[in-house]
Amino acid sequence: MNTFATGSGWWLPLAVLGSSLVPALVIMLLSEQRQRTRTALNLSAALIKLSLVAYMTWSVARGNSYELRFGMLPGVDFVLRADAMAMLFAGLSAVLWLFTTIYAIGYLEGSPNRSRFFGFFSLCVASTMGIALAGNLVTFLVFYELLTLSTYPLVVHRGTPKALKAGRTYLRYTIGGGAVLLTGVALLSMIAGDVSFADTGALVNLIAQDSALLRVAFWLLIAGLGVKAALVPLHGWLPVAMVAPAPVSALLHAVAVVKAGAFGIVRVVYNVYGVETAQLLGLLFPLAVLASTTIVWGSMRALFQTEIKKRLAYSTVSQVSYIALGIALFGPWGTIGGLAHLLHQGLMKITLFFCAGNYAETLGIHDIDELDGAGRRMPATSVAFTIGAFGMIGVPPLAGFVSKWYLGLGALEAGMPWVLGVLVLSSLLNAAYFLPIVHRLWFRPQAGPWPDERSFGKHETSRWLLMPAVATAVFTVGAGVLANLPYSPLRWAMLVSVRVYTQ
Amino acid sequence: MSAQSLLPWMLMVPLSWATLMVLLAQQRDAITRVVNVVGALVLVGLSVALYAGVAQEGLAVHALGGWSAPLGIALRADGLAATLVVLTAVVSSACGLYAMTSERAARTNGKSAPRYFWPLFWLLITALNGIWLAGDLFNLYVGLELLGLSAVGLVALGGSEASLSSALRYLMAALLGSLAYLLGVALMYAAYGTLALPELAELITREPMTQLAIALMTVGLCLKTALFPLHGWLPPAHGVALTPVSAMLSALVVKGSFYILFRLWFEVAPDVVTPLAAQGLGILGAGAVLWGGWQALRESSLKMLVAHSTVAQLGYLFIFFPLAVGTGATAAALATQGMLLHVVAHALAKSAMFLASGTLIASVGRGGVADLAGVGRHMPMSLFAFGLAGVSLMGLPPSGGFNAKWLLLQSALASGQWFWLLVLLGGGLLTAGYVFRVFRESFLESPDDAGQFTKTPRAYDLFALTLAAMSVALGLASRAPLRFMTNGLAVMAGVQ
Amino acid sequence: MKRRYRHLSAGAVSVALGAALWHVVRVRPTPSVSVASLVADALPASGVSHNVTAVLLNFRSYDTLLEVAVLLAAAVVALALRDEPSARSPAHVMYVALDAFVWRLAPLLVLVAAYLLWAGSTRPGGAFQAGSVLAGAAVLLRLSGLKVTAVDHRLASRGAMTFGLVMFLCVAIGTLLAGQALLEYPAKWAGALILLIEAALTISIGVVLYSLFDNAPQARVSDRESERQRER
Amino acid sequence: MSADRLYAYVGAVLVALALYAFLVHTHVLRRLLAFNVMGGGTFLILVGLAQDGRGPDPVPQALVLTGIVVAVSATALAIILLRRWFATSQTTSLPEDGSS
Repeated sequence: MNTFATGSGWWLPLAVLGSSLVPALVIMLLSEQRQRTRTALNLSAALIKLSLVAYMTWSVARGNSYELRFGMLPGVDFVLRADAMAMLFAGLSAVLWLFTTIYAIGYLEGSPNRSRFFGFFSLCVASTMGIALAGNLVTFLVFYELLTLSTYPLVVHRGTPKALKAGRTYLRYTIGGGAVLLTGVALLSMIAGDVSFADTGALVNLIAQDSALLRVAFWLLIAGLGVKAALVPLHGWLPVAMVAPAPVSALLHAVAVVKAGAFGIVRVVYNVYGVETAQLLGLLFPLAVLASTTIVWGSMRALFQTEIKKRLAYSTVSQVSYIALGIALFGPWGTIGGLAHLLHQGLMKITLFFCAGNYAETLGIHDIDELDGAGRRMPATSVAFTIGAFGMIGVPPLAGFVSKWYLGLGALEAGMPWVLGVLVLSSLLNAAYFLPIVHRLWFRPQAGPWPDERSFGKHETSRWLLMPAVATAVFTVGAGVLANLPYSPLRWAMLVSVRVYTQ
Repeated sequence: MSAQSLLPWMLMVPLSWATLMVLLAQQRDAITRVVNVVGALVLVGLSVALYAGVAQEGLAVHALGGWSAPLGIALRADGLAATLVVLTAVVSSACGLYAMTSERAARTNGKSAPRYFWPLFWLLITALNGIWLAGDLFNLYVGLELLGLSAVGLVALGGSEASLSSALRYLMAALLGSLAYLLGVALMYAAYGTLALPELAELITREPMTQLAIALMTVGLCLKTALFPLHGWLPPAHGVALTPVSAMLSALVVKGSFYILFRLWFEVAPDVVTPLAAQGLGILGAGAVLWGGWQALRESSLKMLVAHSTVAQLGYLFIFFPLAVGTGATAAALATQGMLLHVVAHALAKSAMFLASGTLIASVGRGGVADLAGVGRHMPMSLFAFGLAGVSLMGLPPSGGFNAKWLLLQSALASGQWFWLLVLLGGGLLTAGYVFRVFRESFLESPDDAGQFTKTPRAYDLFALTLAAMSVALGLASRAPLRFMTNGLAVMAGVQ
Repeated sequence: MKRRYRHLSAGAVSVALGAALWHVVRVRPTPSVSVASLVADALPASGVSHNVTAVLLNFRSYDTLLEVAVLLAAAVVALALRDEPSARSPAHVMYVALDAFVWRLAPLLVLVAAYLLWAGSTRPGGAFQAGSVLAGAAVLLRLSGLKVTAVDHRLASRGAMTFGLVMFLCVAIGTLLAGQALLEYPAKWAGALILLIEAALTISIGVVLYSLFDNAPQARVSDRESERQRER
Repeated sequence: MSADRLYAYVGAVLVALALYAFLVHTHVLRRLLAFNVMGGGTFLILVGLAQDGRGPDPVPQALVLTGIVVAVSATALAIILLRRWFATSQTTSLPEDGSS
């Protein structure tokens, strides 16, 4: 295996990575005052990345694939490969990153340390792209840990003792999880050599002699990934990290960190072990149970939160486990449901976080009971919030409904009817903690002056903050209503599912 | 110029520069600066040429004085030695340029830079190259002494009371270590009649005099490599010395004696050393990892924290022994590759971290970790360099440190020794503990930090960043350098 | 560590080492390689007739080169830590007998040093022994109060200190440039080159050893004590 | 029991005694003296063992010469550091050993 980069069109994955690595370094060096250049650099990087990813998605759908491979370690290659599964997550990240960048530029207007912020911000998107495009387990691990390093400075960006304490908890979880994941990857690599995502099912012939080790390795991997995917015992860092600025919490909960964990679990179950091997080893059922408990536990805790962002955080804990649940349901429908939810949840949750950020930024609202009558004061933001909330509950024809529908089908097909009960129960709980907020927004009169109102002339809030929220709300509706269009999230999930099961 | 003819220049150049620097000690700053820069360039150029030469021609041997081995002394350069020579050239050039910049900065604001820094600097490089390329046991002793004395001299140049006491303590430890080593050499010569390493490797048999000799040499070299519990002299010496000096001490000087230990155990006397002894070294290494990490967590001064981190990171090197002695061929090969990569990655990362810490302290004015509050806003690039170096030390990808930890993990799993797996992971978490402790202090926005940071030369960040970036870049492409470093080593024979 | 505990552990370690050495020394080693015979065979080509000097300055001359560098390292640190001129007190020890003899003895000592240097090629002797005698003479002169020029930061003294190493390097680099191996003297010049190096080394070693004595910081307690009192 | 073997035995005893002194004493000058005695013992072993029953061998004698010069320079450096340390701190032992 020569060490020079090989594979067809190897420069494309590199270009996608470079489109955020290079700006990251350049922005780090920019002095604080160069505000315009920094914004231009950010936006152009996001747009270039979006176009590259769109082109790759289009050509991957036509069957060809792109691969960059060179020797990183004795016996281990550094591989970036653009296959259907990779473009699923890369597409989501590229789209939502554009909106988060716009939102962050508006949100951080005039605050200190922005060069540092946007430097690590682009580094974070580079690691997310790396996670999406990783072609084998070790490359995935490299970018998975790079994500931890690039998100820590964002969590502690404000520099207040409270933020630093949150950062410390965040680190304790993620670095610990990383060490567990490393052990799992090392163990698996010792058993099966360089574990590539391309030849799934390679482990099936290893079941005979060391099935016990395979099980141990699986649960080590799931534990390591479970930290970022916020599975129940390992979700503690998520609510605490809410102290970070709004674009960071949107980024952590909708796009990067949480999804990286979920995507990792998808990769492990489908590409590392292969669904049949996982079923043979009896790993899927416990995973389904774990995901279900997280779903219910997350929703229960969300009920009792008084702060908007804390409630959204616990809602994320439960929603991400839908993806894990979908994967654990053996059969194509469950997969489609899980993968579709990976995209839909991203769209819906980021809308909710943008709106929460708008409320905090323009009216100084942090608690739910301060939201009375906000609908009248900020109509567009509140409409977006309502769409997001209904989507999360699973009200048709929004995106949330589509993925829950397929999850239901998958549950029946996999012969686990109790999962249907879990889905229904969690939808009810979602309604229980979202509807009161929507009610306060529209049907409650404004009770006294807003805590810290900032006027933006005739607009309800700054354009930079409003446009992303509305756009993602429109996308949520689109993903639901136009689910059958060729490049909709659902169709792409189906395409991936077909490739997974026919391989 | 074939590799074989390049070998002696690797020693003649630094030695001549050392002599030149003694003669130029009183000259104006400009002349010494030019001479030093030229020296650094020549050194790096020659070492890269040697690297390329050895890559083409394989093992290069230069019989000194024209006398073949048992009578005369031979200089030998295999892949490992060539890599370490290049590493020495790169790290010492960066530290030298840093020292030059700080000398100029000290002169501009009136303070006097320590005199006679440069002769000792070049003598240190001579000693290091002498050790990497030596093919003779007694020649290694003289190299060790030259290394020890010039290092002690550089520590003593600090001028403060603390630097004198740590220099004295360092000298005491170094002298005891060298004497133990010399006693071992005496016994080996008595038993086999020759001092040349290749001859010894063939003649050596497992008998009491040899075992005692190897044991004495091991104790001496462990004392000079500051292996736990013999590490007492290292933290004060590295913590108190001038910034570029502590960078070179931690990155290169302690590796010299370890390199000799590796050659002894695996090239000269592989069948004399017992797995039991290797487990003993491994346990002491584990102790170093945990004790050093614990000390670094509780240390209040920044440079002492980094010095304790050296003690901890050296522990990883000693965990290599139980993984390589008495285990299968693949486990030994993986462990060797992991250890050698750790030597290189740690040298780059630790020197970057020391240089970055020195810059931060110079800017803040006080050496405490707690005093770093708000430095993140004024010195972003030094903090970034510190961070990059921290990534490699923690063994987080993508970095050389990660690859080394990965290979050691694979070796622990392949040889079924789970205990070392836990130590490696625990060490990584401890390192993360004290690296992020520094970050937590420097990210803190202290309201009253209105410009009490003094301006430091921008070049400082350049050197720290280059070294840290090299350590991270090593993480992406360490297969080729590793293959080059390990071919021809006896321990890799089973796998190649 | 409590004092008693320290004694016990030190005692144990030393006894163990002593016993191990004693046990090992009892058996007579029978090495298969005899470098002594190799030295004897190669002696004629070494340029000197005394085998130890041949080993020191021809067969293992690289060791000697590094060793001179070690000496230079110590001398440089001595210079760096040297007291400022103001603080140096004339170490004048009043011994009448010493004064009477020393200025007669000095030329004799220089003669002995020269002889030792010359004898080195045929009998035990050479640069180090000659250098030490020279340094001894200088120390005697210094102690008897005679004005001996200090080895300080002046170029002259630094030149004298490095003269030996410079000559050695010139010869070494010369052999390299001539296409030979490092320190491989041409056969017919070997003796002359060795003598040249030895002579240069004698001077340098004398100066270095004297500077190690002369530059040692004067431990005058008086003003140091008052200074530390003010500090506390 | 040839004369050389006797040197080796004496060397072994010297090394053991000197090691004890080096570890026990806290006064740096005493430790330096112990270091020199241990050096002497090592040289005795080096020459004694190497020449035991094989007649005079120039190589160990040359090594001893080099060793002596190295020991001299190390001792000189230690004394210079000690006197500078004594000048500034008025104690003759290292801080952690306590004054004795």
